[in-house]
Amino acid sequence: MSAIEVGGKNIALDEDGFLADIGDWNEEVALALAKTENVDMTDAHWEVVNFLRDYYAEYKIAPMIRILTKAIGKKLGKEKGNTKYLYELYPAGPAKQACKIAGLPKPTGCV
Amino acid sequence: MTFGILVQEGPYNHEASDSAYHFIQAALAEGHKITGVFFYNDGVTNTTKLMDIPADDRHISKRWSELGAKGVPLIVCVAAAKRRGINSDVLIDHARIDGLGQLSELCIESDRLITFGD
Amino acid sequence: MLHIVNKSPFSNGNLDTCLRIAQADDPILLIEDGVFAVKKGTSLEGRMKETVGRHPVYALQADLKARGIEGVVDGVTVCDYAGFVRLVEEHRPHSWL
Amino acid sequence: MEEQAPRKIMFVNRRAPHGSIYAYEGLEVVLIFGAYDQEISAAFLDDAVFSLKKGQDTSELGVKEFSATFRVLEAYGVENRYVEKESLEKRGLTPDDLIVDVEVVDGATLRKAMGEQDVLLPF
Repeated sequence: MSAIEVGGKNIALDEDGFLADIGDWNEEVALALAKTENVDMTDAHWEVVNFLRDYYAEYKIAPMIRILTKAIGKKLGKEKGNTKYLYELYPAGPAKQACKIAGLPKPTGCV
Repeated sequence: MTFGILVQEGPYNHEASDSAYHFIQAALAEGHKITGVFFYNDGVTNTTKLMDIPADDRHISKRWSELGAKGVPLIVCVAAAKRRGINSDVLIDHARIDGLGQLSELCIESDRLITFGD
Repeated sequence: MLHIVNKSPFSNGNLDTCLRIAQADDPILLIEDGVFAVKKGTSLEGRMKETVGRHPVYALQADLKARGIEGVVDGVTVCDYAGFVRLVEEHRPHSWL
Repeated sequence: MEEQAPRKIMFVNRRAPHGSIYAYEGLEVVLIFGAYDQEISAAFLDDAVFSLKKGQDTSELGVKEFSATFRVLEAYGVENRYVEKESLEKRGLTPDDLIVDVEVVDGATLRKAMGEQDVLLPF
């Protein structure tokens, strides 16, 4: 288990760099997590992160990619509702990378 | 005919593992093919090689491993296994840890899917 | 379809639900503790006799034998694992767990 | 590989949540199956109707609360979501008590739907 330092506080991570306690998340923590993934957070990145957080708050799961693209297309506009757009923002994959930055639990990898 | 098997219950606590095993033996004897045995829920604990069983009783994980050696695919759900402390370090020979998608494949590929559990 | 019940009807409602949902003529197979349902002379014998009139009812021999049950309700077919396999060959199974 | 017609797969849920893990791990399976383009349906009968009850709060148990997740079933391609009427009524529940929109069906309708499936998975 590793940790990142945010605002003088140590935030514990699991072996894959996800938050050990999802309650630790805030925007500053998100920026620090983005740095570990070499992602520069733009408004477009935040849009996806906020979408994921809202989805998780409502349904208690991270949506699978097909559902994510469909729902994003519906909420943020058709031009954003596709995997190409999401992979441009999060090259390592929205499920892994965007969920990590959004402070969601690690996907179980059960597909 | 091809049969997929889902095992939802751990060994010894419940007869499910025994029923599944005897069913599979009979199906193979009748000339059928087992497309795979998918271990889910506490069923994943069937597949630890750390079992140490008195000599006058059946050794359930060894029995599974022997079926695996005969070519019956043994698939252990990764998410269920992680929850219960089963990983490749403790896994019996001839079993593999894989995703729930494999259960979906069994449902699609098999003529019959039968579940054994509590 | 084939309905498989593995619980004793004396302590569990799975057989009740199965009988409520099963289509007439659907076969029912009792395994594990489910085989107690077909023991002769129980308080459920009347109900099982009615059930045999609506469904082919099978009970797994190895489970009966393990539990020392010799007499089964008239009309119940005792089968071995090969018979179990043949039932699943003929019908898509559902386990009422 | 030969192109196959989609399979009809039904999740037959009969267990209550929280007392055992079947309701939760069963839900995890449904969500994965949603990615495979088969004809998925879910039936809730007996104590599984309690899984859909509004107002569950597991905070004192320290257990993950997952009833809200049932609300994604439709988006995940679970076309038919049945609740058996008798199971609901026996437990003093009405459709208004449930967290999702489902089709409340009688035993005969459920019997017919089950009979049409290729695969039935109990949870």
